[in-house]
Formats: sequence, C-alpha cells, structure tokens
Amino acid sequence: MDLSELIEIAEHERASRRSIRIRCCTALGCQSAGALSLKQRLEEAATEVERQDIEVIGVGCMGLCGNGPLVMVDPDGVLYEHVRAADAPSIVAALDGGEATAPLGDPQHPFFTGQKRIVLEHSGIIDPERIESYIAAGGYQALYHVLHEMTPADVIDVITRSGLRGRGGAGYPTGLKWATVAKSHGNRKFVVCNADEGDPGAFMDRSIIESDPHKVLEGMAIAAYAVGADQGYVYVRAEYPLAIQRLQKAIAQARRLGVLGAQIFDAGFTFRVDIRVGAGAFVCGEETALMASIEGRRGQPRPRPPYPAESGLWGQPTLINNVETYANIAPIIRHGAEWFASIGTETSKGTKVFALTGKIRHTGLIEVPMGATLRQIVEEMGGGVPDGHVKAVQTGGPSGGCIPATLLDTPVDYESVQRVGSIMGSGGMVVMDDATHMVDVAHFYMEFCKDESCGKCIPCRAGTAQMLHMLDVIRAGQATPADLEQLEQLCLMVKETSLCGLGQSAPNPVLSTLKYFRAEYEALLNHNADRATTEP
Amino acid sequence: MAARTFTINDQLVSGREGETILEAARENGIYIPTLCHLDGVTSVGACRMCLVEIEGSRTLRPACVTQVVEGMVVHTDTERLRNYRRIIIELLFAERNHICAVCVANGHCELQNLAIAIGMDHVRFDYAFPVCEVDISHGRFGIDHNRCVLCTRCVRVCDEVEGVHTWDIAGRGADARVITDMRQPWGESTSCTSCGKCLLACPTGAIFRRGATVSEMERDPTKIAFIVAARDQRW
Amino acid sequence: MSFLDLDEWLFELARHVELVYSPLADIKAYPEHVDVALVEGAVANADNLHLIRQVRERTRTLIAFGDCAVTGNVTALRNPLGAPGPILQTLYVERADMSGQIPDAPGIVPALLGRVLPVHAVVPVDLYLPGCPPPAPRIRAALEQILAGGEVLLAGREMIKFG
Amino acid sequence: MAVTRSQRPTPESAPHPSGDNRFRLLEAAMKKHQYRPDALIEVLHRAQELFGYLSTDLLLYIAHSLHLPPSRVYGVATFYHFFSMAPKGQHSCVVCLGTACYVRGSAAILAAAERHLGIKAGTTTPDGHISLETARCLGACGIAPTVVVDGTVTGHQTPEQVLIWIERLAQMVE
Repeated sequence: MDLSELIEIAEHERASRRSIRIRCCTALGCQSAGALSLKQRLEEAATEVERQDIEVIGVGCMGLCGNGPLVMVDPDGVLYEHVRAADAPSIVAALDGGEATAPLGDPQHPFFTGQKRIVLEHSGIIDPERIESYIAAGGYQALYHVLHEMTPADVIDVITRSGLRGRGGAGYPTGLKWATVAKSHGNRKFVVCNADEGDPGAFMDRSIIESDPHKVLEGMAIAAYAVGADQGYVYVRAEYPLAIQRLQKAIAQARRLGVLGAQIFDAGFTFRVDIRVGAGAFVCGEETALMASIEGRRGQPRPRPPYPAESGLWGQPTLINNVETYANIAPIIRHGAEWFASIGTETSKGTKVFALTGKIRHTGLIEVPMGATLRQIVEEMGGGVPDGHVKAVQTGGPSGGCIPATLLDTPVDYESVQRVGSIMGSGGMVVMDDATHMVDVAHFYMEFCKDESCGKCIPCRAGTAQMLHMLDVIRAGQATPADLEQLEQLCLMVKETSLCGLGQSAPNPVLSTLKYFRAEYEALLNHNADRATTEP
Repeated sequence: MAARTFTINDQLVSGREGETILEAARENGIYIPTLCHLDGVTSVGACRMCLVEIEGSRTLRPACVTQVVEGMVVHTDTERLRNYRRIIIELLFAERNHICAVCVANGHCELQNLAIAIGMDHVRFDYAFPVCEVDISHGRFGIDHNRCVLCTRCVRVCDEVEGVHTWDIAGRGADARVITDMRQPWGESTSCTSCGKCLLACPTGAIFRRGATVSEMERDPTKIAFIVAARDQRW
Repeated sequence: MSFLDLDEWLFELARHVELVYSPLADIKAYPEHVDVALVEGAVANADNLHLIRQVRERTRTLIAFGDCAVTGNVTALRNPLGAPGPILQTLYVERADMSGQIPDAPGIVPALLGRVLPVHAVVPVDLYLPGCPPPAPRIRAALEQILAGGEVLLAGREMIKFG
Repeated sequence: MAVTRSQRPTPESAPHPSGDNRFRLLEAAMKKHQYRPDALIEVLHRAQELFGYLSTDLLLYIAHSLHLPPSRVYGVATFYHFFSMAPKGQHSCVVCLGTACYVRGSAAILAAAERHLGIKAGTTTPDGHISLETARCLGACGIAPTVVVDGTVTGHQTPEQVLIWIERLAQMVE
C-alpha cells in the first residue's frame, strides 16, 4: 500500500457514488427504533422505482438520537425524523415530486447549525462498515503523511502546539503525555484506547466508534508511531456490542489493506490493534484499573506513580487516551496545530462532543467549540426543557456535579466547569427540570458509586456505603443538622483520601448539590428524628 | 545507594535512594500508622492510614509506596491527617461486626491498636451489621469474616511468600470477601498447604488458630519479613 | 461489677456524690437534676428507650459506660439477623415443642426495638468510657476528672481500649 | 477426507471427555490466545457465551487450562458484573438505570416489572423463564428510558409498554 493506491481507492469510491444518496442512520439509537428494517425498505423502494441515480447507505450517528430513526437525502439536504419502515416508499417517491409521509426535520435548527464538527466530521455521512468510505473522505492520508514526512518528535510537537487535552475527563495535555511515553524506556511500548465509557448518560465514545471507527484507529496508529509502540488495545465496554462489532470489522479491513499490521505504508512501522472487551466494571475507566483488566486481572486501581507512561501494561511504557482524543488526531495532522489551536478558548482548545440527555427537547449528540456556554447548548441547541424549566445540568457523570440554572452562562471549558464545582468529564450532560429532587439525584449517583467501588481502598469502599446510608437517613427524614455536617465531613475525607479517581470524585454529586441546593437537604431534616423503632 | 536528605515533621532526616517515606520514617524513629502494609510483601497503598502531606503536592500520598526525594518536606501527623485516620478506623468498625470483647485477637489486634492510637472512643457512624460467615472447616485454622478488614495481607503473603495463591478476593466493594480457591470451605481447599503464613499476616482476629479463645491470639507478623529475608539470603 | 473493683476508692467517691438512681438500688423513678449518669448497656427495647430519653432530659453529664453502651457490643449481635419479629416467630412459635406463642405482656415484657443501638445513636452522649467491662482505674480516672471539673480527657490504651 | 479426519482427531477438534461439544469451542478460544493468563477475561466471555453462565466446574477447567490459581479465576469472575455464576432465565428483560433513563422515569419501569413478575431485579422467575436485570447505562441515552428485551434495545419506554413486553415473553413457552 502506498499513497497512490490510497488515493486510487478514494477516487474509485467517489466515482462510484450515485447522485442521490439516501443516508439512513444505523447507530444504536436509531437501530433500536427500527432503522435496519427501514434501511432495507428504502433499498427495496429505490430498486422498485428503477432509478440508477439513487443509492441507500447506512451511516453513523447524525446526532438527533431522540428523533430517530433519521434519514437524510442528499444533495438537497432533506431531513426526515421518526421515520417508519412504511414511510420508505414515500421518501423515494418524494424525489419525483411526491409527498413523504415521514415528518420533516429542520437541518437549519440551532441543534445542527450551532455545531462545529471535527471529531464527528464524518459521523452520519460515511458508511462506518466500509473502509473505502473512510478513505474517500481522506482517511489514512494523515497516517501516510506522518509516516513518510514527519519524525515522531515532529508529531508530538504538532500535538503539543495544538493544545489538545485529554477528552476522558481530566484534561491532561495530550502532547505532554505522548512526550513522556516517547521518552520512557521499555522493551516494548503500548498504546491503549479507553473506550470504557462508563458514565451513565454518556455515549459519545460509543457513537464515535459506531459512526467512524477508522478515525480512532488512525489516531491510535499515529500515536503509536509518535511514542514508539507496536501494539494497541481498544478497551470497549461489553455493553456496546454494535461498537465492538464495527470495530472488529474496521480492524480486519484495515489489516487487509495494510494500513494496520506489519510494514504500514512501507515505512518500517508496525502496529497491531486488538480489542479487549470489558465486563461491566465502571472503575475500569480508571487507567490503572483498565490496564489490570487488559492483563486479565480484577480491575482494581493501584497508586500512581508510577504512571502508565513509565510503567503500564506488563510494566512497559503505555499511552492511554480516550476515544475522542484519538479521533482528534488525524484532523490535527491534516489541518495543522495552528488551525486546531484557533478553535476554543485560551486553555481549552478544539471542540468537545456532548451527549445531551435528560429532560430536554432535543436529545442527542452534539459537538461544539470549547467555550460555548451551557445556555447555548441546553436552551438554544437542545431546545430547553419541554413544559418546564431547567433546574440543573449534570456534567461529568458520577464524578461530576450539578450546575444550577443560575450558572447556565458558564462557558464549557475544563477550568470554568471545574470552578462551578463540576468537571468536564467525558461529555455526558444530563438536563434536570423542576420535578427532579436533588437529594434523589445525589442518592442515585452515590448508589452507583457504592456499587462500582472496587473495594480495595477503605475510604471508597466503606465511605460510599456510609454516605449512601446517610443519604437514606436524610431521605427518611430522620437526620439532624449534625448528621448533615457529618455527611459533608465524610465527603471531604473520601475525596481527599481515596486511592483512585472513582473514590476521589464519588462525593462530588453530593457536594455540588449541597452547595447549590442545600435547602432541599435542610427541608428533609428533623422530620422523624426517632431512629429507634419498635417495628417488628 | 545515594543518600537523600529531607524533612519529616520539621526534623531533618536521611534516607536512601529508592526507599519509601515509611521506611525512612521508621529508621528515624518516626511513627506512621499502617494497616495493609506488611514487611516482606508488596505494598498496595490501599488502607490509606499512612497518607502523609508533602509540601507542594496537591494530594495526600501513601507513605508505604512513595519514594523519598531530596529536599521533600513531609508532615505525618497534622490535624487533617489525624481526623482522616480516625474516620478510616471508624468506617472499618462500622463496616463489619468487630466485637473486641469476644475476639481472639483482643489485646493483640492491629485494628484495635490503631483505634487506641487515633483516640477513637466511639464510632460516630451507624454500624452496618452485615451478615458475615465464619468458616472453621480447616483442621487448624478458621476465618471469621466479621473481623476481616480486606487488607489483603493474607492474599499477598500466600501468593508472594508461600507461592500458592490459595487466597484471593471475590466480589467487589462492600460485598468483597477473601476466599480460598473456588470460594469453597477452607478445609476443602486443594491448594492450601496449611503453612499458617496467612495467620501470621492477619492484622485482626479474622484468621485465627482453632481452639484459641478470647484474647489468646498473639502473633508476630514480623516473622514474615524474617522468612523473606532468610529466603533472599539463601539465594 | 467492675465498678466494685474500685474498692476503697468507693468510700472516697461516696464523700463527693449521692447515689440517686441505680438498677440495684430500690429507687423507682429517675430523678430530676442529676449531675452525672453512668449508662450501662445498649438500647434494645422500648423500656430502654423510654429510660434513656428520661436520663438524657434530666442529666447534665451522660456517660456511655462500657462497650455495650458505646458500641452495642454483644447485645447488638442480633442485628445482622434482621428485625426481631421473624426471630421471635422462629424461636417461640415454629420451634416450640407445644403450642408456641410470642411472649406478649404489655407493661411487663417490653417490646424489642428493630435494632439494638448504642446510646449515642439515640441521645447525645457527653463522655465515652469503653471497655468490657471498663477497668476500675479507667472508671476512677474519668470520675476524678469529672469531680475536678473542667474538660475530661481520656486517651491511650488504659483509657479507651475496647474489649 | 471427512472420514479420515473423524478417525484421527487432532487434539483441538477432539470433543471434551464429557462429550460436550461446547468445550471444544472453548478450547479453541483459549488456543487462539495461546493459553495466556492475560486472556482470562476474553476466555470467560467466550465461556459464558457458550454455557450461559460460569459454573464452578467450568471456572476450574479454565483455571487449569490457563495455569491460573483457582481463587484468582474466581476473583476475576466475581469482580465483573457481566459474568454470571448462576443460570439465567430463558428470556431476559434488562431495564437501564443510567442517569438519562433515571431522569426520565426508569425507576417506575423497574418497579412495575418487579411487581408484575413478583421478583427482584437481578433474579429469575422460579420457573426459570424470565430474568429481570438492570444495566448501568447502555449508552442509548438519546432514546431514554431504554429496556432490552431478549437482546433487542427498545427506547422511549413506559411501565405499561414494558408490561406488554413481559406478557409477550411469558407467552413464549418453549
């Protein structure tokens, strides 16, 4: 495989396209609403009218998951929502002036126009099950460019100057991490893609893999070249069967074409990728636990240092980034560090993908420049709460916090979100309305953390159980102001003493709701302070 | 090995390169409480009792796995640390059913000693009162899960010193339990060599000698380090 | 009983205090305005609950005295088994040789609480004196400090060891 | 050819002494990973796929094959929620309890299912017909609340709708 062959595939793919393309979303959300039978009906309908200029393709996520199945017809850009299989013939007929029976969507809605798509640039446009479709969109050219025209140091320099920070939550500078792994000595080095997207309410990584798996693989390959690794692992949750299946297919196709495997692009670079399927443990999103799991052990974190960059998988230097981080790599190489750095804010560059869910009119996946405000995202793009008001926006999953409606003008970047007591996290954004009781929300997350605590360190294992119990007591109206104070003390202790990020952040939902919605806790105090019951 | 000079609690001390804060502190006669640490086996930094403050570090660091650095300034006994350590011990007492009055290890228990050292005169949290099993199927030893603090010292000593790995942890979180083999009764374990190292390693009365009654379980966990040292010297 | 181990110091103590209530002394009601109460035992039944509330209301310094009062100790061993209802049912009815019934004599046999609780889980406690039983020197040290007025400080193995 | 092959079985194609062909498939999975201990979780996935759940005997078999201490295999198998140590029902109904589903009322859905089936989440009906389970988040938050019925993800669910699913499952007697 060399560049001319790559371009040949791309040109052949583009030349074989038909003028009218009916794109049918086949990502999980739409599949659950019947997208596969819809796609089949669309294909049949296109065949029935005997038009050679129509093609039906299955694509990845278009974003507006709540209104699926979604169908987009090119080149006119007509969007249909809530499409049923029975609507298929009318959609094809509409191409000849008929009227489609499916509701029309509005591609000019702020939900779409407010976005800036880098990570999701191909999402909903290309066929994720065909590598040719990715290559036609310019895929793997960045890898070729890197292997033939850049040294590993050049690559790291570009990533560093781009200002890209880890999209998994903590926002560690990606270039710095790569540089550390590159400098570390080991018999072998590994590159790991963290696709253990465990935050309930987050599905960015699933969607990226389902919609554009090769982009992640290309990013990993570039990273491997930069740090000197020859083996990669993608650690995916078992809860994501479609993503696993598409990734498997993508890896097989990439190997067949020689863009993964030995001697990639004849540049003396070898990189293999294997999938490791998780087995239902939230803590495995923590990097040391994730590595333990890849090694076939209980997914329990260990103290850092040593950091994975120095001593990771099997004691070798290991680079761990998350899906979205890798998906940013090829575009940065293609367009340059300055281009990327021109997007976003002073300290948070580029874009961020969010999964917008909860009590909101338009649920789905959006990608916005860093620094967009919560109000823009929730009210303009998301359309606000149907029949009600936004009470709070939860970001960062169980590790994050609830941001009250009064702070909706907070720009979304790493520092600003942290300043208001939450974290950027991986990108889950759950909107809560007036009907949501914040003590219940805290309880919900605490129950999650308690169930997911690995049990290794005492503050997290026993602390989450105790915090949950105290929330139970509060909800039962049996708590006193002293109990509330003790809960706060315990929260601080667990936050400061837990071994890993899960425990350190487990108190956040309680602390943030206490900070902004303390009255809801206080209203529950001293109602039924008698905890000694004689009930049999 | 190169020497490292640094400060613990305003006292200038010296340690060796590669040494942990805990080791250096002990050599200099400075007490740092520990629970999951056991001389002779790998440290896991799990109990968080040995957390110390290091100036310039955003987070608290476990002394058992943090190496000394030239010029570092360590505090091991601040108000904050004392408060956190007491909470850790209280959480442990509340987590399972630790009844000192009827325990074989009463008076010789590391958990009890820590409670005393930390000044715990009562537990401020509600007790969980979980249902825990007692396994006395083994001819010589027994395990009472009511008293287990999940320090994994038995797991590590069995794996690293005896080389058998009879013990491991099953389940997770508050439901985690130490197990032998396929969680069968200890007496039916086919891998156990009955060497008794887990008994030596156990900090509480969880693993006990059968026939021992209240306050009778005296053990010397330093024997583990002795065994390891002896083995290493032979090679 | 270990209170009696205070031996001759009891005479010293008697010079400073007046014994106004004790399960061993024949005093029917817990009096008002008590200075110090040493509360033994956990809160296990309705009578305990009633009494401890009364004690708290009428006492300046409430001392949880001994492991049962401080932790629930052996008396709380029934807690992991769950609420007493099913336990009583098993013991008094299902396993009874003859026609079994759960003892029920209002005013005589007090109802069991759902859970046995340490004293401080029911009412605020001023001082904790653990031990099973608390050894005499520990009791003496605590009482001496109380008699001397000021803050009571108990620390170290001899003073706060459980068991 | 086929005859020759069946007369002289190669080790990996030989059926397990028990005559259970699933062991042959499990063996193939372990061989694919060269019996490496780090493949334990992959092997457990395959074993559960083949056998439906992980019995003690099965775990012991895997432990011996991968040269791992039994307690370690048991420890790993019980650490991950995905692995089940008990047989599951013939049909499954999984209610997602992720945040988005929670905010949109999944608790009521689960309660309705529990009431209707008369079992708690995480258990199977006494006749072994239906297992009621919960999930931590299926990542299908856009169509919350979601329920997975026999592997098929369905969105925008209500308690009423879920009871219809369950009724349908109940009528699917083998």
